[in-house]
Amino acid sequence: MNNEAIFKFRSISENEAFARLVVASFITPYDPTIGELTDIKTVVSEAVTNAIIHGYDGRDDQWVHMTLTMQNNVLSIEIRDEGLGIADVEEAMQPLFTTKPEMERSGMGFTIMEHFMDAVEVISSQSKGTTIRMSKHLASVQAECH
Amino acid sequence: MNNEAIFKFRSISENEAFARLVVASFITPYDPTIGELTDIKTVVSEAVTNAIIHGYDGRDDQWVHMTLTMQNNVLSIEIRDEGLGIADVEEAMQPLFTTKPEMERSGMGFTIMEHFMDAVEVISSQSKGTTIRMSKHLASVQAECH
Amino acid sequence: IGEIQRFLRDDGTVKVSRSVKELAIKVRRAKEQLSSQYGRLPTLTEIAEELDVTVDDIVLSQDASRAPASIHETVYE
Ligand SMILES: Nc1ncnc2c1ncn2[C@@H]1O[C@H](COP(=O)(O)OP(=O)(O)O)[C@@H](O)[C@H]1O
Ligand SMILES: Nc1ncnc2c1ncn2[C@@H]1O[C@H](COP(=O)(O)OP(=O)(O)O)[C@@H](O)[C@H]1O
Ligand SMILES: [Mg+2]
Ligand SMILES: [Mg+2]
Repeated sequence: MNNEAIFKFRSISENEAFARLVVASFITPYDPTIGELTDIKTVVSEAVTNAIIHGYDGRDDQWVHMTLTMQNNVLSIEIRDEGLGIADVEEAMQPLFTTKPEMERSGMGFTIMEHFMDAVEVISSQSKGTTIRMSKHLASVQAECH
Repeated sequence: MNNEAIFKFRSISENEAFARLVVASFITPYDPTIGELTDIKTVVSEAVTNAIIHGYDGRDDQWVHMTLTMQNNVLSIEIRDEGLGIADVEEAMQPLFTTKPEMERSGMGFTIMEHFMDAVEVISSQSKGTTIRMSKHLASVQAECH
Repeated sequence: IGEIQRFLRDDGTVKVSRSVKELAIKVRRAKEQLSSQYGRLPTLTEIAEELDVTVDDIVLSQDASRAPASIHETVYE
């Protein structure tokens, strides 16, 4: 069973939990393992948090966009903001790099995404915003679907 | 805390469960009772099922649109399809009225929506599609938010 | 990161469907118990606290089985 869902929601911090639960709801019918589910929820939290606190710098009246697709057991997640953008993507993706050390950010968001997903692509342009595209083959998901 | 989320998903029958979970996820931060949650999920199931089986007559490559807003403890849900539309809305909303008796439809979808929600509005035009707007005051939701 | 993943994953190879079913049973019991205790239906948070699981888990567990019977119950009760 292939599927596709496209969303936008307000850039309030509560929507980190909302987005996480939406993704869990999207993949639950494919019956992943708890480990896969936890990994994916973690990754979505990181990307949505980044959009809200870095992209929109805490402005809570903006839109965060999310696209979910499932095709042949490959889950793709795109999370996009129309915020500040990233000056140097390569630098931003380094482990421990953060521009908000005062907020006790760990600088590990991108590292976690790269570790938990099969592929991560970051497209960003300053003052236009940032798009994160990630995908993962769900190994535990049966080819035959319910 | 006010919030807003807009989305669309494919008209496959599995997305009835997905839509139900998305709405549950949306209202979870407001800490509803289990009873409120069940009522709202039921209503969303009915409206999404209608969009898929009546609006799109089972075509699974179309979009079902859903808009959720929470404003001053009032949850509003809009579910829209761009399908066949309803010839006579008043008649369609009568208890037990169904155009698909052969599918063991109960004809109670609209009746359930009207029973569980404070307000239900149906806008439909033939071959253009159907929009259902519903709202409900969540009594258990605190004015002060978490 | 491997550490983080192992920490987060604890019991990670169990299928979601199984854990959801198990939790659904506990939720039903907690719901009954808290309802009689409070004289009203408990909220999601109250159930999550009682069972020491996240609200996310409760939400997902409530959807494990689609039960048309319950629609009937709620409408006609
Ligand atoms: N959506 C975004 N918009 C703007 N900047 C971002 C975005 N996502 C990440 N960044 C930048 O990349 C840095 C590293 O991100 P991350 O690895 O998640 O660490 P952290 O969020 O802890 O700072 C951030 O500090 C920020 O400067
Ligand atoms: N989204 C829709 N598009 C077209 N027709 C619809 C839609 N929703 C409802 N209807 C019509 O209204 C009737 C009554 O709907 P409902 O009360 O849910 O009963 P049931 O779905 O069991 O037939 C349906 O049989 C159908 O003819
Ligand atoms: Mg981060
Ligand atoms: Mg119906």
